[in-house]
Amino acid sequence: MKIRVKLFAAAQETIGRDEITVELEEPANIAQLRLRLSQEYPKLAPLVSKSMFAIDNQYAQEDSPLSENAEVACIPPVSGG
Amino acid sequence: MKIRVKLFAAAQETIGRDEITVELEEPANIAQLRLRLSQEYPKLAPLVSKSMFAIDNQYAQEDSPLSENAEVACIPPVSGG
Amino acid sequence: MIELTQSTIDTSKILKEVASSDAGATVLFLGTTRRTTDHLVTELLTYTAYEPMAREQMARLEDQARRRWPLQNCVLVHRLGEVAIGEASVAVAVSSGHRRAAFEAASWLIDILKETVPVWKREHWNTGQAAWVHPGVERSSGDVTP
Amino acid sequence: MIELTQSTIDTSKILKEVASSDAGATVLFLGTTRRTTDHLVTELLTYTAYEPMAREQMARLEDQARRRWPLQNCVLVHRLGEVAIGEASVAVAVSSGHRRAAFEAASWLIDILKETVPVWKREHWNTGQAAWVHPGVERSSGDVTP
Repeated sequence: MKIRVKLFAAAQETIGRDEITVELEEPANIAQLRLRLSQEYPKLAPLVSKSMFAIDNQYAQEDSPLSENAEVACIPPVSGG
Repeated sequence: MKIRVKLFAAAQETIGRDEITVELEEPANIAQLRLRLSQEYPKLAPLVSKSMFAIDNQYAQEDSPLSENAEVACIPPVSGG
Repeated sequence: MIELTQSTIDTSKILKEVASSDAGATVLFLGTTRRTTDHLVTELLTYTAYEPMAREQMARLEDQARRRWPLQNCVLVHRLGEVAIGEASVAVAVSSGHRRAAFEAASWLIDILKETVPVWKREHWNTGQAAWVHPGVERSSGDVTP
Repeated sequence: MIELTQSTIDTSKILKEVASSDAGATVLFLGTTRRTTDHLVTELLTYTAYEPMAREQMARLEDQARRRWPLQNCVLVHRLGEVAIGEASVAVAVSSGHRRAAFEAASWLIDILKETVPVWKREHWNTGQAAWVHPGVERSSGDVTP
């Protein structure tokens, strides 16, 4: 399945796009997405290893399952405030 | 010596004056003033027993010495804020 | 800054006063008297102070807070005279490079201000009666005035 | 109330929003970025957010705070876009019948907001360079843009 992943801040700047699409075999979870992103985008690997992921506007766990319709986002360490 | 004592809030209202004068034998301290006030103004006794006293704008201790020139005030429990 | 004022507390002015480009955190506390205390409905408050001592005591508390926490600025304001229910009677504002310090200092300042600054509140109830508030002192009927 | 805004944080509006005649205590926290971070001089900040999630997360934090403390009102505001040094980038305001609850809730809210709300700061230095701030991630030279 195709998973579109929103990118923000340094992740967006590194790749030059605000969204990337990766192909994952079903069933897939956040841990597998994290691995795939690091392999396909080596420049993103250091940031991805420290990032959280969100599914449908909520923080997800490593074993949270992914589906094609879900809105998935890579959340690098936040710095609001 | 004559000690003038400033009164505030319920103490002032009870006596109807913002200052009273008591005569104390030298040397005298706050404990002796407290006792004299309660004897001379029985209506003030319940409040005086719960009050602090100040000498020259600072809280005084029971054994703080009094002098005629000092500004002395009876500070009933405060309720600011 | 220490202030005893007959006017409404101006929070914009206070926040401008504590602002500092070296301060990462500003904490403002506003104390308001609630409409209901016990079973009586309070309609209005009047505050009185032993003014010279209140100012000196507030300045001492500011000094103590500055020695204890790394503060940039500190403002303590208390209203005197009539204060409507819902309006702030007291304001404490501090700024610091560290938010933990700002929270701790503001919290400590309002606690110790309420315990030690010679200011007294008079409650005016919807019954038309009024009385001074002296925590820990039992109110006798003579203390309630029509 | 939850707000993400491009405009200056309006503290008077926020304090009006949290005011309540049942609340004895109001605590407002303002977070400002200091001029100096490490050895670089920061001249300007820009903030970006994953806006829908930031709003939802802020609302979840408000809910959690209301379950944990007896709050009357709660306002969380974060600025986005350009923020000058010395201007507030974030505001937390709560009102409660009890000042301890108001201090604890405001302190908890700013801590958890800074940890979990998807907002990112970009520092623009006096060298003309700029970089995103990601705590715990080592900055590579490629992350600093001219």
